[in-house]
Amino acid sequence: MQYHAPANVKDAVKLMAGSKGATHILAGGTDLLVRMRSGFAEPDNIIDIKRIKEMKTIAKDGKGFKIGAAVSAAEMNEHAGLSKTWPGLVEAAGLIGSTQVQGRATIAGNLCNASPAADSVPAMVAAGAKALIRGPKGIRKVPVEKICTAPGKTVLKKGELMEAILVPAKPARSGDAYLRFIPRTEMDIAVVGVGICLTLDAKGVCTAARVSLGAVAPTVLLVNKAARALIGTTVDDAALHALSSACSAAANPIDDKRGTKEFRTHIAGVLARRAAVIALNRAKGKS
Amino acid sequence: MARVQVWGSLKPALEGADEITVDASSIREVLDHLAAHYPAMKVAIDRGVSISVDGRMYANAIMVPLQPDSEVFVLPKLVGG
Amino acid sequence: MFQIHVSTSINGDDTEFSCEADETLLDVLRDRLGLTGSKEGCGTGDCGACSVIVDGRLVCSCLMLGAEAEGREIETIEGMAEGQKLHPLQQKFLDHAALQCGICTPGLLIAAKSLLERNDNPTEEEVRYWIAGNLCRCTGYDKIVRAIMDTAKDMRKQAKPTKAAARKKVKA
Amino acid sequence: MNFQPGKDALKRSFDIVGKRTPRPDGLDKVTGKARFGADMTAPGMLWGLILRSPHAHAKIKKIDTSRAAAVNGVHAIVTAKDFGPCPDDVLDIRENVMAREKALYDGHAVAAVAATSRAAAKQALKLIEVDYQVLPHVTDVDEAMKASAPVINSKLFTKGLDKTPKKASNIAERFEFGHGDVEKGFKEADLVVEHTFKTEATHQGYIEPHACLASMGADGRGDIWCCTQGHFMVRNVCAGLLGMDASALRVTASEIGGGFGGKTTVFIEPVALALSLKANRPVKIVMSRSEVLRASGPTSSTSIDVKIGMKKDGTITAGDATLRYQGGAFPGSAVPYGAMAAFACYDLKNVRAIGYDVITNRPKQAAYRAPGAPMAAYAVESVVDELCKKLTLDPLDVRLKNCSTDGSKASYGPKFDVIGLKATLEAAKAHPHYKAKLGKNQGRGVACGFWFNFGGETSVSLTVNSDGTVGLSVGTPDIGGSRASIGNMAAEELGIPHDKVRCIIADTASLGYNDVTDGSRVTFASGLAAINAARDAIGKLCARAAGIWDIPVEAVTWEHGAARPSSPNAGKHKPMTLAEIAAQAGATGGPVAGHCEINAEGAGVSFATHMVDTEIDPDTGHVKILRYTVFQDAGKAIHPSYVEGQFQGGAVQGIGWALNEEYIYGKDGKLQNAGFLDYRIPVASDLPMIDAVIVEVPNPGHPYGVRGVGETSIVPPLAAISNSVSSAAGVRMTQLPMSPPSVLKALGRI
Repeated sequence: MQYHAPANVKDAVKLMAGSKGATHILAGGTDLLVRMRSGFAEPDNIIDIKRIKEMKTIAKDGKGFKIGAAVSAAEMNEHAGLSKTWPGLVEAAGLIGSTQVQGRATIAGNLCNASPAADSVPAMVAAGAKALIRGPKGIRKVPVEKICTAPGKTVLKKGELMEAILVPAKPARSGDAYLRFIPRTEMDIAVVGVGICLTLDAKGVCTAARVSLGAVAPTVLLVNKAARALIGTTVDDAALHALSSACSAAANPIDDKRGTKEFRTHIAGVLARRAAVIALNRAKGKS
Repeated sequence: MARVQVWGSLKPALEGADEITVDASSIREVLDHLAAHYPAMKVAIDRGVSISVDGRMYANAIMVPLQPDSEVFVLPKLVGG
Repeated sequence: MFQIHVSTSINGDDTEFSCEADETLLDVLRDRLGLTGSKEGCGTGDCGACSVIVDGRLVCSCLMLGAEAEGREIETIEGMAEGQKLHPLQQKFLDHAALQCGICTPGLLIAAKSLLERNDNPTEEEVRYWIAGNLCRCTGYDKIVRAIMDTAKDMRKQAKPTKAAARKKVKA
Repeated sequence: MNFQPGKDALKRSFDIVGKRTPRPDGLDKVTGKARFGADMTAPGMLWGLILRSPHAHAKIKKIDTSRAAAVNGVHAIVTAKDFGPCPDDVLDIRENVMAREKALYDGHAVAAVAATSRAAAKQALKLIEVDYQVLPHVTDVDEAMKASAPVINSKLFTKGLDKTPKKASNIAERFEFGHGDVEKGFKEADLVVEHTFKTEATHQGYIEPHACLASMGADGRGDIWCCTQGHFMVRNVCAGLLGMDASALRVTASEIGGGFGGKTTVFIEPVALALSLKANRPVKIVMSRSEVLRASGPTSSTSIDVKIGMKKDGTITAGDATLRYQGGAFPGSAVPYGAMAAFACYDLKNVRAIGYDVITNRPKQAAYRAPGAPMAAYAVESVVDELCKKLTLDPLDVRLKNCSTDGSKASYGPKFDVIGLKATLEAAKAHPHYKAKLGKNQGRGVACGFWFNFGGETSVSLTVNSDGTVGLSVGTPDIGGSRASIGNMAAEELGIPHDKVRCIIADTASLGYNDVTDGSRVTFASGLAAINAARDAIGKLCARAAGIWDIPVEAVTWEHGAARPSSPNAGKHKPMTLAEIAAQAGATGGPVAGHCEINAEGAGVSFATHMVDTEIDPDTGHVKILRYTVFQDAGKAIHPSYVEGQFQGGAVQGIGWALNEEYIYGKDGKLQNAGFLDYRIPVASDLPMIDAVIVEVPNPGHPYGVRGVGETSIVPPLAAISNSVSSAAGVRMTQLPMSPPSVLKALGRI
């Protein structure tokens, strides 16, 4: 196995294109090194992107943010502007693993790992984030919900690498939130995750919403039915009830060591309701 | 005469008896008596047993003296964490 | 596999080593540099026994490649005391009997150090969440949390007079 | 001047005992200097790795190691063939450390490699070709008992029945304990409650994986460095398996990163020794976490029926339990201790406990803190709680009414000596926790627990140095601070400052035999032996003083660290301190030392009462521990900090067992959660502070009144938490762990 630590994106892309055998990007490494240890991943090349300055930076991108693919969850949490604008997204990133893992794990890596239970992904989807992908043929921007095609599978082609996550500007009177359920209080993989972002008009009527579910299907879901349950309402109890049912209905989970089918289906509804209330308060400028 | 009771999985080895009295002045004499008269007990004793004499537990200690009216229990060998 | 030559700083000492590309920093510390104070409890970032500080950031050394250490500044348990003088956290762990078997102790001390460097007045809840990635099976965490809170208290006490002194300077 | 049980006065004042002194190994452990199992290396050392069965149950038809042997850097490969004939008492261990005809569980060792690097060993493992014939498997205890279950061991015929059956089965043994007539007792009851309970297997979860460094010379002599609860046990078992003389093998106990019973047997040590013998080089083996979970010694999973009858006034008229424990692929589950401990907290006229020892395709269970007792107490204390609720009686009053006291006939036969259960119940009743208000979705649970505690074979050696300091060698590995408490007892007896005594764990060549650190025996037994060794040395010190003063030794007594004439007519002599006598030791007959080799008797049983408040989230089934208080009889707390530590640690392991820890086997018989990510032990943020109340009812069997405290603390939590959750949820929980899905199901929400 060979280890490379390119100093700029161009070199990284060149390495990706030129590399033979299994080539893995090393961002935080909190998934990759675990897979290497257990023998699930046996890379021939590892490309460490943490030495690439722009990939280690959170930059203003128009009115939104460009979060470099090597930016750790801890660095996101310490970025005042990002935390103020997208608290739900930052909190979601802040739920990945332990404090130690926070110091390394990245949301781009969380996305590329393509686990349906990834904590930051439903939050990114709710926020309408896009992934900036660079390859031999240049760059393309792909909505986060379109990145994963199956557990462990993404739309990235050979030679392509994810350079950054683009988070849009947040409309006025909007709020986002992410909640996940785990058996303990820390250190577990999400049994269910719900990301919600909603926008209100001056009268407090919901004009736009995005609702995303994690760990209840092979990939993270964007649930339009659930969003429609909120749009046009003041997010009152009836709307929350409809939201809750829509999320449970959209859930198509499996039984596994982390939770049963019926448990996940039920929890999806419960968490959606709770997350919506947090997002609503944030949209109203409370909390 | 010491009153000897055999418990747990050893019970059937006593061939139905709930309690036997043994003329013994030490744990060793009790075990020798059991081994001599109850073949199944010999196997168990060789595997190791715990003995309680008047409420105090003894692990493979055979020289412990008995009082004439001592209450002796032969129990499965104990292990701990 | 050819080995990679790495120059780094460990507990303030310039250190060079060669390692395989797939070797973790923990393996390098323990097997190549003889720094066995960092422990491996799981090798998958779930127990925190291998915690070290890299460029001021708390990480699991089992989740970092040795090759990544190039040019970094690494702090391990072996560098926590200054010569004979224990770090206040080390002393408080002893005073509070915050260890039984001691296998998780180096990782917990490093994690606690990194917390108190950021926040010298953590609530009990903040302490508990910060060290949630450091498993301890002996103590039930009670005495560990008390030791960390008590250390923070002392640090604040010691911090105050210096602030006061600073204010005096301004007046003068 | 050995201690005579019961003869020594318990009411005495102490100078050091009971004080919170610094622990001797503390500094090394906070600075990273302490050397644990994996921290040792040797010149020319090889790395050993073990190949493990991917099948729950399979015939091993052929093992081809030729391609592995060809890997550059590989110096030795061993399989079952390399373990020859051995004594009967280690036959099961031989098969457990290296599978022979069959792989009996997912993770069962089938071969091992030693190579110059981990990478080379890893590569070689991949090249070992094992030809398996997969067999039907069974991992659930109730399934394994069915006549239709695949028979794991065709030579296993149930013991303990009136007639030994003709047909082999997975039921190894049947046990029965009790007295009186339970049927008659149930007739006398106003209310009889019966439930069936199930508990999943848990793991001790010590953070330090098993690790050892074995070095075997061409002269047939070897050394092992390993983390173990009993290095003398390691020596005897390994010598037995490798056909060595005990004297040819020296075992040194490293610092041990937790054991809780899981390190009272061997897994990798004989394998490393066999590899070292073949390679003629030192071999180090360190288990990975997944190996620890798949292939060390978790607890039994259990299935238990309990039936108890009670009168309206709270009097228990009869208790009956049937306990089914699976202990993995070999006989020897902890069910006898479960059956003996089940009703030990109650003074009953009519009581019966029947136990079944069952084998399954799981790793051979090892001891875990009061082995077998927590599950039994969980079932019994749950039913008692149910009876109290149905009869609207206070659960502490009912326990006070029925609890075992001094002289009670224990449910397992013998009469109790002086015991402290009642004292823990009274302390619980008087504690503010019991009166604290509870909110919505909150519940309070109480439960009691019992453990036997052991003495056992123990050797201690004490040397008086010429400068008046003392070296103390004990042979019981220190898993929780025992060097501090044992050293303090020796210092107390000698009358010198605690920091003048250095207590170490001596290797197997330097000290007489010691049983393993188990059964909460160390502070009791090694402490007792240390006190006796000190008294032995004191006798010699007094004799030296008598010689110097030229008076008969009978005329010399030892007080406050000095020899003194026992009476004025013994002559006027200035007391001589230990240091003064030690300085003249050479001139007065040579070095002074004391020692003690005993089979320690008179270990006092220990009881505890736990009280816990929980809150459940009715929408998610999540359980939060709000408040937890432990009341336990320590006899005499030698070092209160470490007694509290044992109480708190046991309680929290119980919390994990009750809420989230479990072995999850798939339909394929493979362990699904072999890592700390999904084997969920409690993390700091899951917990409140754990209040530890030390109750002291001295044990007449120890000069200072010590009782073991290590194990009892894990017996009540399962029941206390289940009782708390049951009252918060308004339904009786009958399965562990009470994970969110199971709580939500019990609430009827899914």
